[in-house]
Amino acid sequence: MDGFPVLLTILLAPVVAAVIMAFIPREEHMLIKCIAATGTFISMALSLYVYFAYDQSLGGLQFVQQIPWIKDLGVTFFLGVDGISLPMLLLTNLIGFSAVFASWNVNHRPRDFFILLCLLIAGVMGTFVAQDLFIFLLFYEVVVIPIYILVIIWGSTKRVTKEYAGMKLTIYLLIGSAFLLVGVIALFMKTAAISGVPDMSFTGLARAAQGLSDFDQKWLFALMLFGFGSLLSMWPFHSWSPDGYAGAPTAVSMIHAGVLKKIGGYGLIRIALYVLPVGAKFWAPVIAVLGVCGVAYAAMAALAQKDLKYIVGYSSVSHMGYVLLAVASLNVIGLNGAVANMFAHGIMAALFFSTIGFIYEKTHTRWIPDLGGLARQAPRLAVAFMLAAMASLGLPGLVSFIPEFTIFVASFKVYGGLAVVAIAGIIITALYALRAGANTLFGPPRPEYDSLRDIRGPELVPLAVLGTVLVVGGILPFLLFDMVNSGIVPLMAEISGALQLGGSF
Amino acid sequence: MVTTISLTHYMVLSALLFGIGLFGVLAKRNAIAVLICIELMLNAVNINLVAISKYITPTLFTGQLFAIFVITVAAAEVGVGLAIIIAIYRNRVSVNLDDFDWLKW
Amino acid sequence: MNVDLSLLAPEIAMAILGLGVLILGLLVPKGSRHGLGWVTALGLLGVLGLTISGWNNQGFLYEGLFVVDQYAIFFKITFLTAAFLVTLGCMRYVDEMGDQSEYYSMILFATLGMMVLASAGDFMTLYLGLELMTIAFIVLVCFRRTETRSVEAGIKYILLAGMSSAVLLYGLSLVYGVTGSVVISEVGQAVTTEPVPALILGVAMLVAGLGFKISAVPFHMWTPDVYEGAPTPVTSFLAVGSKAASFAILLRVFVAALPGLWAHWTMLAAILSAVTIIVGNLVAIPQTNIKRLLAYSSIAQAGYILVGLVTASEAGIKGVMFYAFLYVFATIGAFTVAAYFYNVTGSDEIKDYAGLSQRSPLMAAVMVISMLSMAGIPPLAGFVGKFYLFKTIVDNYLWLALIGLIMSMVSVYYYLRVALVMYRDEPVDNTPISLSGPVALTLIITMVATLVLGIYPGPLSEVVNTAAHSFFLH
Amino acid sequence: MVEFAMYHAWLVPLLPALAFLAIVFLTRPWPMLSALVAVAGIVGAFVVSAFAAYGVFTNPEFTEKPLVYAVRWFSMPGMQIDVGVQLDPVSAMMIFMVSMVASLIFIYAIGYMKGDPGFSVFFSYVSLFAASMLLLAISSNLLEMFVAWELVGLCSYLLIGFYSHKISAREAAKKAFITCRIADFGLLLGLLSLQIIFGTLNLVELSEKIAHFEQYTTFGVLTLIAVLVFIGPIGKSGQFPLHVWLPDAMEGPTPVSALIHAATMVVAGVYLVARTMFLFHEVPGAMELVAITGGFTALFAATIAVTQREIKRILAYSTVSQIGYMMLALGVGSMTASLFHMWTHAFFKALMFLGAGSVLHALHHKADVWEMGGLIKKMPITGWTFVIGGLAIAGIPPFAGFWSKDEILAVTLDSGHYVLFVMAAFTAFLTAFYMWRLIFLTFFGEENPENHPHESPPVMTLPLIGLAILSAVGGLVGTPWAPLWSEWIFYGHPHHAEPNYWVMIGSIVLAAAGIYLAYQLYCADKTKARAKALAERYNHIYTILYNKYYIDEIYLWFNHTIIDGAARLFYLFDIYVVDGIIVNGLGALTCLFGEGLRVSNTGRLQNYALVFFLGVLAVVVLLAFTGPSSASLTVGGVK
Repeated sequence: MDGFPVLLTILLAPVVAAVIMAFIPREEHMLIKCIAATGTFISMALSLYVYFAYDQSLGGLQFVQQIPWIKDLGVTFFLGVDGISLPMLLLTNLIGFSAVFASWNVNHRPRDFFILLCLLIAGVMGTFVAQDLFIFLLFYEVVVIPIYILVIIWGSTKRVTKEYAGMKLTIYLLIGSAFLLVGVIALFMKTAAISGVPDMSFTGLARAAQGLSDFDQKWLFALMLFGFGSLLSMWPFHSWSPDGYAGAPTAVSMIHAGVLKKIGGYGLIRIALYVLPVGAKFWAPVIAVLGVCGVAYAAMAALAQKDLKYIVGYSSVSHMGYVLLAVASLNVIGLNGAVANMFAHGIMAALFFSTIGFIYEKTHTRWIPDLGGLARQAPRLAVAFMLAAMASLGLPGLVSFIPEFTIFVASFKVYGGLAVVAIAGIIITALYALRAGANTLFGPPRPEYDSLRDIRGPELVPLAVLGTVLVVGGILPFLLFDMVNSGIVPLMAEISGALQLGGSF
Repeated sequence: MVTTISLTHYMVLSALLFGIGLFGVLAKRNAIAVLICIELMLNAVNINLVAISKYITPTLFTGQLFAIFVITVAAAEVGVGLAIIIAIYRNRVSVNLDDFDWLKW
Repeated sequence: MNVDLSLLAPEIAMAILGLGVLILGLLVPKGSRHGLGWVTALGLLGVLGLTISGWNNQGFLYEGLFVVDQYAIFFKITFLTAAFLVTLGCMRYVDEMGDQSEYYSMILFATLGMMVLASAGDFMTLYLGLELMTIAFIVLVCFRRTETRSVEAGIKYILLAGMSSAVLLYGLSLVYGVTGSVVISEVGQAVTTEPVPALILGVAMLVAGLGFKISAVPFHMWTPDVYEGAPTPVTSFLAVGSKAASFAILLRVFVAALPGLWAHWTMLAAILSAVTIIVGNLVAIPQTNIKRLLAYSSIAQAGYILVGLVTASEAGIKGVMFYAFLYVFATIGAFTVAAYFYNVTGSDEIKDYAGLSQRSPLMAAVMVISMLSMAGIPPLAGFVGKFYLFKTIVDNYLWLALIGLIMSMVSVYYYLRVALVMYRDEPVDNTPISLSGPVALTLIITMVATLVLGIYPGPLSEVVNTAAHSFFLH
Repeated sequence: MVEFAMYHAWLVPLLPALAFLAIVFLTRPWPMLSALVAVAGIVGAFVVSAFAAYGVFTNPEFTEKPLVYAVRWFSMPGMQIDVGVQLDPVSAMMIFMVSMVASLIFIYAIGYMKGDPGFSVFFSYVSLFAASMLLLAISSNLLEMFVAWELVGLCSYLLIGFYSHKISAREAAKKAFITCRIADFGLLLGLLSLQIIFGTLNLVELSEKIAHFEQYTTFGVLTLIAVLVFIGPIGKSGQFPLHVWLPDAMEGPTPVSALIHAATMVVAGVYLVARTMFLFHEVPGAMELVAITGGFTALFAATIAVTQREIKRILAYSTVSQIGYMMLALGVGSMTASLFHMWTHAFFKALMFLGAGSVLHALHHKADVWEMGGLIKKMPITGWTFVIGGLAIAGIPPFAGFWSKDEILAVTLDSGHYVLFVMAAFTAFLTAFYMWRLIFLTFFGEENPENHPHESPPVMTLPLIGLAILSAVGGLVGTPWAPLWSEWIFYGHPHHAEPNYWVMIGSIVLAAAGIYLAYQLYCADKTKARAKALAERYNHIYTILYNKYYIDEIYLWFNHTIIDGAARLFYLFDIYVVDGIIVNGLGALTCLFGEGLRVSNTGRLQNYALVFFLGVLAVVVLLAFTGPSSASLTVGGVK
């Protein structure tokens, strides 16, 4: 089965589904949804197969596929997965599959909705599978337009109009990616000058980048940090995240919070850290401070929210603060924690957004004071909400505790006092997660929601898929950690030379 | 103390002529006057070309050849220019350039 | 002195085609003038084939007066594709205007002017080609005599173009005066690194004259009004053909004729390009008319292409040629949609584009794809073009790269505002717009080209490499 | 079977967990079936733990080297965490006690919860709680214990908020979870520092490493770690600063109060300190802190309990006080006394809670003690079992409470903490007083006409009887003359405190005095005039005690004004400064520039021409002056 291009099929399954849907008449709602579901299901099943077929002892890139693309730029259509990108790929497909079912009740122009959704999923998957910087950038920005159109048509206008949210989401991330692009082009030109032959693959760039002067590595890393940081909603560049998610429809906020934000983290580790270790070492304290700022600031802001989506929006900014802190610790444990936490947070955010989406669909409001006592009327929805809330506050036994613990161990060793502030974040996270959970689910049931129909049938899929991953990941963390470890250890080995700070202890 | 006419004299003449033409283009309100001034500027260039051809490259006739081309093209341009001015007059019953500001911002 | 006429084959064929269309227009009765569009289109296709077949035979005519190298041939291919797409895409628009024969012949003569300009080896051919193109465009701009906006654009264009060509000529004469020769290669040897004030004034005037043509910022004031006033097919051809031709000659003049002064005009080119990008994008934000918006966006595109001139290296030239080629498809796609929409609804206001995605998904898709390609969003060709362009200047003009890319992301703002209107709003009357054959064909060609060049630019970049290399050969 | 039980001790937490899963996924619609599954699960766990305990207690070699077997949970270079079972007398005793008490309470709950719509949901939560508590008891790794610790916190949140339609229950549940979460923050910091300094969280390895640790680093670090770890038990076991959640946790159903807030969860803190005694033992400073906290909490809670009116609230404060005793015993260094008191306390406190439950069940949830009276006639079994419990807690021999409390007083005296001894003795007196005040007010005196009590069904009274027997007999395990208990459970080396007769007599006298005072005030004169007069005379003291020293109000105020205020401040800062000025500001600025430049196109042709020539001039200037060597303007020959 090794000849069969697995990665390409995973990547193209949703695209093929989108193309098929384009030819189906507009009114066939059910058929369209089934095609979208099968498309995403195929890529999910295949990525699960790849996840378990990946030989961790061997490590390094597997399921590799390389097609020469642009000779004079040294670009090759280079697909491959390793310990770091495989969990992310699996995460994308899991969330993509549940996002299709989370938007099962979309009846306003469903065909366009599902075509754009499938393109979005394929685009996001591409970034994790691409091992070539140019192809990575290709996928990195290709998702921007489907998201914009999805938000302006199916979004929701609350504190800000959905047009404003869509535009802010798009322009903010594009400006970030403009800086990243300049960094990438400068990096490409400098490494091509050093190594003579232009080569865009990560490994090639990393080898050539060793020749870069320290000053170059520093300002190149700064540009990349700005680009990936703004996507990872690093503290000063986070203001797109709450408005963007509040304005976006459920499926888009699921995928955006669940996966797109992780491209920033993945990019930071795979490109910025791997190719420019000296720059990383120089900027590490700054990232740590901004990360911790993000954790405390966003957690406090989430405490003052009354709209459910804003709470999860700010909480995702806070969780990404942890990832930044972990990356800034620059040691094996920290990076393991970072990648695992990105996976865990992705699952949690997706489940949270899908539940809030269902609550919004059934009660037509996300305003906490208007909600209350849903546990009586919709027990399954309450279970989903509680599971997501508990995962978000890092309850042990669910997938997000061990990664957070790992991050705390790593950052506590390297940044003592700073890490204590981040760890104190778990209290504030508990406060707002519980307050959201308690005020919407418990308390006296409200008569106007008595006619409310609990989630059943296709609407249960997000809870089932994401819920099981949450629990299984929590009880058996070695499934996730061995994979991530097999990706991080070789990476750290290569760059530990340049990183005297915080070698793996 | 008779000073022979050297190249700089011609250059100064053509520069002056060019300046007058330029002033005409910028200041005159009448479309036809502006058109004439553009022709003035083109003739200034002709003087320049012919003078350079005589003083700098006496053996070759490139400058003069160029001047002939300029004259022919200028003629074509005036032809089209006048046609347009007539068309715009028929349309707006005025040739004052300040009136033609419908297309703005 | 045997003149190898085969080099001139494309130009000769073009002249014959132009005159032929003019004469045919007289013979054919008024009713069946529609056929002329197809004659022109097929003729152009033939000439295109001829040019491509002559890809390898390069050479000089009249001691350097007329240079036919792969650089020129590549630009000729660009002009011919642009002309072909414009005629094909806007046949219905032209039929509604009537007297097609004059229109098509002018288009052909304008293309001929561009081809001459691309192969100009000396200042005289440069001037001739430039004027042939400009005068043909002047006639095209005020083609709708009855409509005041078109005529007003015409008057503005002729006066300003006349003035700019006067300035250009004065510059040429000064350069001729200082170097004593008109042939570009000889001028190149004569110009030393120690410029004389007259030479500086001459070069400045040259910059102004050509800057007018490519609508670089200080000289761009005419572009929005003329683009808005002129009939849409003419605007699209003007935006693509005239700009690409002017860039062709700009490169020849500056890189081949004035390499000695490279140190002086490189910073000038960088500042000009930065200012053009900034003004072009900023003023496009508040626009409400689609043609005026596309006018300012084409000014911004000129700014991006100018970036290629800054380093004046082979990579720079390659960036310019690559971007010029894919810019053809993006602009013509957008303008054809605007033209056809004008035919159906008679309005160019952006707010009337409401719900276009439901009335005609193809038109909406092509408009969005063309615009985003201009903005440089990855899967589309614009991204690769910008990558090539900014690749050259990243080493010592990082600030220009930053400005360029940030401004192109700002440009996404006003492009997406159009997409917003097209996709989110409900159409006023949602009668679906049926596309006639040729228009649909053009739209599909432009869309496919933009997508393919964006995803798989390999082959085109090979061709452009050889063309850019040939520029320095002779 | 004993061998099997010892080597398969992981079954103990697994059975209730399987019961939880079975109820949630399979037997939810059939209440009785899910109840049976839950009871089967816990009784199974009890049987296995009984055999395991028997196995551990019969052969002595387990006291030196505990039986540990573990499996790799997850590992990476620099950190290896494995999950497993550690069987030694302490954990054996714990799982035996927890599973026994839990089984009785499960049976009781079947009767108590009959007819409640969330019947099977209740049993699923309770089974999950039992599973996590047992996991906490036998875990071999501090991280595994932390995981169980938090799961127990989650179950207490769900169970306290079981009557979720009541706002008070919802708030109480939230308060419980947040307070435990704050405590867990400290515990987590402790665990992190242990992991970083010693590289492992495995109990056995840690004890060896800490034993010879002080050679190469300062003492300060270890004290800090010990204090941080101790913060966890302060929250979980309701010690002084973080005790506020325990009394409010009475909102949950009574079996929950009995199980969680008397017998098992609240003692988890004591168990953790006992488990990490190798750490506390090295650090005398931390031992002092534990002792003082324990002693003070005991006295503090007892004073509040004296004035409370609700039956369950009195019992709650009594629990806080008794745990204070256990902490005091640990603080003075005697793990034997502390765990012995935990053993006996579990029985009589669970008994009293269940008794209170059957009283509430009978009086349809009217909780105020002053409105009850003379219930013993109508509810003889509940009444007399409650009396046995009262005797046990007051410390009247031969009941269980006497032996354990006496041993704590003796140990405190031996260790030289005289002030703490006096406080403990006075607390013993107060305990006797408020407990018997409760008994006299509810069970004796004349009946209140409104309520017409009836005896609870056998399914509730049988566990009461069972627990009564245990509270009577349970103490005999560790009498000074037959010190079985101290052979099994000790830290370092078993030491047998020779019976201190003076302390015994003293505690009996104190207990009797307490009971007599209660009798005089609340049972002798029917009108209870003297009690009310006493209350008026010391009115301000009474109100302070009744309002629990206003600590709740302080915490609520802190929560609302400071935390919510700061949150609102951050949010407003975010909207108006970070988002408003920087982001939207920049956007508006660009549009403003666009608008400004746009107006420059006046549409008039001459203006364009003018701009054209200004452009030419600008280009000339730029060309002349930006060259590498600013071209010296040689005015000279044109050539």
